[in-house]
Amino acid sequence: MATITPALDTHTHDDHAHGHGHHEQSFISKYVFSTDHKVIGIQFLITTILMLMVGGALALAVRWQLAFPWENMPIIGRLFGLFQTEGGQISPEFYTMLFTMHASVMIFLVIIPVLAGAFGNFLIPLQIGADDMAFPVLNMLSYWFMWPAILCFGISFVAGGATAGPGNGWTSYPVLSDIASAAPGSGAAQTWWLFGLTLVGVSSMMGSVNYMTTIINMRAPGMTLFRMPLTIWSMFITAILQAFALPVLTAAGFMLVFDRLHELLPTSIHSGFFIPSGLVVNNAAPTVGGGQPLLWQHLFWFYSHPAVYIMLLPAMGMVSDMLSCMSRKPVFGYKPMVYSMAAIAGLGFIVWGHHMFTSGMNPALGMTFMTSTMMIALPSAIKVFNWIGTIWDGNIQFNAVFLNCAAFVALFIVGGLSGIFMAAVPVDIYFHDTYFIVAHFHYVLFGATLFGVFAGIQFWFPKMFGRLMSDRVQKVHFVLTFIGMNGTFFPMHLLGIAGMPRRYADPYLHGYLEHLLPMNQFMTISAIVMGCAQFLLLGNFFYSIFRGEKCGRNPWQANGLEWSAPSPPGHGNFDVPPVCYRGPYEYSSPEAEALGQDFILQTSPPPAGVVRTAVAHH
Amino acid sequence: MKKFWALFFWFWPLVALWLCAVAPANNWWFPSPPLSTLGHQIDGLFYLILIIVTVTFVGTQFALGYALWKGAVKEPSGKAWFSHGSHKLEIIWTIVPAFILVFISLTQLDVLAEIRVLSNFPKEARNAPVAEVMARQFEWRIRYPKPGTQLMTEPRPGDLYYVNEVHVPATQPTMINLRTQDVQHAFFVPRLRVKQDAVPGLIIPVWFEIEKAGEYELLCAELCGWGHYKMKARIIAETPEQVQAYLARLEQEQNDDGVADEQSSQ
Amino acid sequence: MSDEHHSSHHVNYLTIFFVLCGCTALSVAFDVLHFAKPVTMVLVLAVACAKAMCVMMYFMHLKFEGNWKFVLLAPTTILAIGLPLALFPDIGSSYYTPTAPQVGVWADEIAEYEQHDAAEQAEKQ
Amino acid sequence: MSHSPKAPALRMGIPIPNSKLGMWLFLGTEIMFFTAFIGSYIVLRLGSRGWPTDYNDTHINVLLGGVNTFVLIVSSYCVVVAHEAMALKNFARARQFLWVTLILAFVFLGIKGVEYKGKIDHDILPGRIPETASQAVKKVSNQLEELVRERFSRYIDAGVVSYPQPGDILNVANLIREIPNGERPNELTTEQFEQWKTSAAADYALFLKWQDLHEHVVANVSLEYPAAPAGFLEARTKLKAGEKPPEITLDETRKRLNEMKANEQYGALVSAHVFDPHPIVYGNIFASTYFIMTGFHAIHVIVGMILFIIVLKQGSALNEKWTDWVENSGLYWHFVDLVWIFLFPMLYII
Ligand code: HEA
Ligand code: HEA
Ligand code: CUA
Ligand SMILES: [Cu+2]
Repeated sequence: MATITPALDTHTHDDHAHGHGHHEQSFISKYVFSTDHKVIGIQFLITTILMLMVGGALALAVRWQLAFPWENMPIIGRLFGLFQTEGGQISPEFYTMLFTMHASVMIFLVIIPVLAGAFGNFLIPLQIGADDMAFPVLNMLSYWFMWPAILCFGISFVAGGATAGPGNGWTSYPVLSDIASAAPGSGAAQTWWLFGLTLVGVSSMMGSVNYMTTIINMRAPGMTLFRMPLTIWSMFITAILQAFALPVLTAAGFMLVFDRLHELLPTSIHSGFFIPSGLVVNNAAPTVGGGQPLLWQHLFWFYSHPAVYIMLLPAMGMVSDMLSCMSRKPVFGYKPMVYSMAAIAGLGFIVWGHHMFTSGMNPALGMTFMTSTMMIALPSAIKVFNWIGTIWDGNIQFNAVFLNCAAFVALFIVGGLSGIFMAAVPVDIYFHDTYFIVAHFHYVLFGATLFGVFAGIQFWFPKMFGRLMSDRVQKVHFVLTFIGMNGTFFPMHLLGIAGMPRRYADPYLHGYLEHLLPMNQFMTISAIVMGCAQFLLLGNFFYSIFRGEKCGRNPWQANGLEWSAPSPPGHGNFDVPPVCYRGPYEYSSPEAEALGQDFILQTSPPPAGVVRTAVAHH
Repeated sequence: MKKFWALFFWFWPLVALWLCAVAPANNWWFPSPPLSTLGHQIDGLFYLILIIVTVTFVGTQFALGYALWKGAVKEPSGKAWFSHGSHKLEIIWTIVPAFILVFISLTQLDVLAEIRVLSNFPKEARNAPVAEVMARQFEWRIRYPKPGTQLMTEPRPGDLYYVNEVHVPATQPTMINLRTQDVQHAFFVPRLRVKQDAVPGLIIPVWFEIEKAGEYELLCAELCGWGHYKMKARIIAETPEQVQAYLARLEQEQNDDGVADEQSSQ
Repeated sequence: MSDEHHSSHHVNYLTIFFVLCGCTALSVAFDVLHFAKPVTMVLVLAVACAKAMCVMMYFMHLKFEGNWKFVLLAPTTILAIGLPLALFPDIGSSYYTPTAPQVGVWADEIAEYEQHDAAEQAEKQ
Repeated sequence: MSHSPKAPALRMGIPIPNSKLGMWLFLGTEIMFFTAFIGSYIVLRLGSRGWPTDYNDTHINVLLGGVNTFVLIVSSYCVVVAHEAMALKNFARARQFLWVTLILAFVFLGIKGVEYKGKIDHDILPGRIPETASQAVKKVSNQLEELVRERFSRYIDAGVVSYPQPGDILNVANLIREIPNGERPNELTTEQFEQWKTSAAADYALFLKWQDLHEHVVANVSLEYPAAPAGFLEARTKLKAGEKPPEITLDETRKRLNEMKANEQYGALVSAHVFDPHPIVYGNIFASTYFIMTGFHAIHVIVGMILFIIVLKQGSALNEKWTDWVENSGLYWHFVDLVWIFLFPMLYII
């Protein structure tokens, strides 16, 4: 088979059918308050890319402080200087705000919405052959609930005065986050932060019910469960995780809000779920309560551990799709891939305690959580090996999509393996809350998920806009990001081993950490390189929307249903109602060879006679 | 160019390995060898996992790079291997890691029980906590029992107080009671590999046996507000006699600037 | 397609309704009867479960639904039971510093009860 | 839709409409939402050393709860009947039963309101409940202080006395003490001034009562908390110097309060502003869980009512298009009932 360069493909229908869905719609209902899942998906995508910039800028400020403590920040410093009397200098409470908001933005406004919101929305109906989501209006609301959330997070920056943004970490442990006198950022800022969190939760909630309903009930004829692309499986499992885990966080969030009621309203009424009585915080009157702070940690991690898989599984699914396509080979072990995702989700509900190994948790619980955490590496291992098996002896297309996916696998291994150290309780006793943890989760979140997202953006870009992104620019972006990412985060493992605690505004205050300053400076420089590289992505993305090379329906010669729709698909998606005849990964199959190509669309009917059995199967 | 990419994916794990290999020599490793009995066990487990993980890392990254290499050297018209997977392989790569992981878990249990299960604490330490360490924004307040008495959960007259410096005996199991007056903190002594959160509303016993007299830095490892980074304190391990002497000195000092009649009662 | 399955399974809702009312009365009765605490607890919770089953089976038609109900409800139920169970060792059985204000009061109260009990014992003898 | 009705055999998925599937999935999430509250309640209750169950502490009325359970069950029954009627296209009957449901929902909320009022009347509100004797004494003192401040501010507002720091209660009190002996300010008529004079005497007397109590309280509290806040430091130094006013017991406070209430000058005021001291161990966490569970349940009731109101607004135009709507809001309503079925024994009986 010839190497495929993404270009105008000649195999499928022409591009003329595009216009069929054009009803006269106003600009507002078409592009702003649209109920079309594709528009909503793209809205989510663009919003999250912009939020990535915000979160990244905050990260760079964090890095600045760690490399050049208490020195005036160059450009960003002046930006933040607007809010702040110290000029460009970061004060310690400002530092706590920086990493809190960095993590909140990255997790709640970038990773979760880009995976479920952007790709989930865009891909689910297209890949299962539906004309839209089951509940389009709900879908639109799920996007428009993001903005109040962004607004609340935005207000929280300034609500507490110049330097008092929410500063309790994204984990927001009480009692620190519960009592206004505990920290400058625990007042109004924390309240707004909690509102933001709740709104993000509502948005995800609406999305997840919608995704589950759509996937269960709106598949095209012939699209049996085990003919669904792994992307769909991953979205489905992610939606289940969200549906069952998120309400618990929402409930806990309400409890925290009610604990803080007297800081919110002029009343002395407030609950005490997380406040033990008799604490004297910052010389204020002793607390009235009767609750327990560990309750929050349990409820929070009951959500937030499944959430880290919410932040990974969709990327895993998408990468499986892309690796298979770019290797022109079926996914190795499709069913094990599905089962292992399900196992990750199932086990993901019973490992949350591994974030609390040093918290004074009951040791019996500690042992249970350790064992289950170790076990969760098993399905991950299966997936890693199957990805390698998928590439093995494939006809690999070395484009940026593939490279990003390969980086996903490579970096996920690193992040996952560092998880093993932390899963072992005695070792975690040393590593907990050191930079080893920071290294771990940046490898899985940035190294794995974001690289998967970079690949996904380029892969499905043609379907979104009918044009291709420049592969060359994406390759440069890939190299710079990959090097910058490893330069920034790999040394963090060593910092962690050296015992450098996280969330420290100035670690060098402690003698045994002083000599780590040069290494931190190196990491900051790498981070800046990586940050600058993101402008390539940004530029390429927006340039290609208008100027990219035009392409047909199936530029990658892939198999999924989405590739049989026009690029971009009109309202209602498919010009020919799709019927699915086979699994999504029949690359290089004999059937395809018979047609003289190395792919065969899920919709392309088998030779007459076979049709009946294939469809009647259900 | 294709080969370049394959080499790229082979090359960076080598850099990573090299960095780890030179790290200890450059002081980018543990701040010091473990100086407590539990620390030795923890480090032992760390190195055990490190070996397993390094082997896995090298194996998987090599395999990934090799898969790329195979793809890179394939002639452009080459045909991909049409395969939906292999049952046998799936079973192998489920069972082998499963064994390894179960093995890792099992090796942890004893040490965990030793560190955290109160009934496993050395008796002499459990029966006589040397001090109460009370974390507070942003300092550590130490309370020793009045020499010759037991430490009580509630302060007693005659108890001795100090800030940011804990004197404990070396070379014998020692237990402190950890608590916090306000928000959550964590008691972290890197060289001893000790870490325990101080949770509001709980008194948590922590034990360790320091092997060598000396000074150990004590930090806070749980975000507790803007001054989290500066909860700097010291643990001073010395002979029991020296600790006694220290406490006597402390008692002296405390009574000197105390109220006169208290002094006369001594 | 929504109504085909309702008409086919006719349920006498009134019966269910009376069962539910009876159960409620039973719960209140258990409260009035003053059994030992654990007994009351088990009894009323059992009654509550029975009531819940009635509502789910008949009012919510679960009895007549396909197997999807198990797929949906089994994980939910497991999680709903598992969460409190997992919280128990930490929150439900650990406690607080003895210096927390309530603990002192509670200790006093216990002492009072004990005195009271001792006095009663003494009286009997 | 791509899977047009023409090929129903090819329809993938399960044979229930999307809306119903969506509702069931949503109910799954709701179960987890209440699990968090109920689970927290269970473990917090088990973790505490005692839980208020006495009626005098909790003001939880089993009978009211039982009636409310009954009300919800009747309403649930009405919803199924309404849905059955919808399915049989008997829309008038459906509407009747939905109306009954709606009215019962109001009844439920009304009874809930009565219960809440009982708690508010006794100040059984989270964050405000004293848990120990000394906290109860302190609360009396605080409420008296509030009352005194309120009374005193009247003099400032009316210009009877003027003082640059109206919050400085001690100095204001000195001025008020002098009113009966003082000159009449020009703005006031003699008659008015006479009234102020009498009330000044009463308010000053009340002030003295409060101040005495307060001194004892400070002594108590500062003994209890070793590192107490700034205000108490002073008291502590005094204590060290031996100036310790005697500790005051709860009974003594009760006695004083009753005396104050019996006073003919200011007794009515005190009765209106100061709750009887009533310490409840673990009262605050009890009230927190009680209000959050019943509160969120009540919010769900209101949402259900909105769903029914939307149907009922169709009036006689109600038609079979609404069958799914009624079925789904019915499911939701049964869920609300289910939650109550568990809350009732857990909160009211156990
Ligand atoms: C996408 C997000 C993501 C993912 C996928 C993971 C995956 C894993 N995580 Fe991670 N984790 C986070 C995000 C994530 N984590 C975040 C954000 C935090 C910090 C939160 C905070 O405190 O702010 C965290 C913290 C965290 C902790 C708490 C540390 C502490 O605070 O003390 C622990 C402890 O056990 C842990 C463990 C694991 C494990 C065992 C996995 C496993 O799933 C990994 C499994 C994968 C592999 C193991 C690699 C592939 C397998 C093979 C190549 C096979 C062979 C391997 C062996 C035989 C060993 N993580
Ligand atoms: C998806 C999640 C995600 C992502 C992508 C990142 C990305 C990055 N993170 Fe972060 N991080 C977290 C999630 C994430 N992080 C979490 C959860 C925490 C824990 C917080 C806590 O403790 O509570 C954390 C904490 C954290 C710390 C530890 C802080 C501390 O504990 O004291 C550090 C320190 O170096 C850091 C650095 C970085 C860097 C350099 C990047 C880089 O990858 C960023 C690269 C930059 C870009 C991608 C954007 C490019 C933009 C520009 C160049 C901006 C220019 C624009 C303007 C000036 C407007 N992160
Ligand atoms: Cu104390 Cu951090
Ligand atoms: Cu986790």
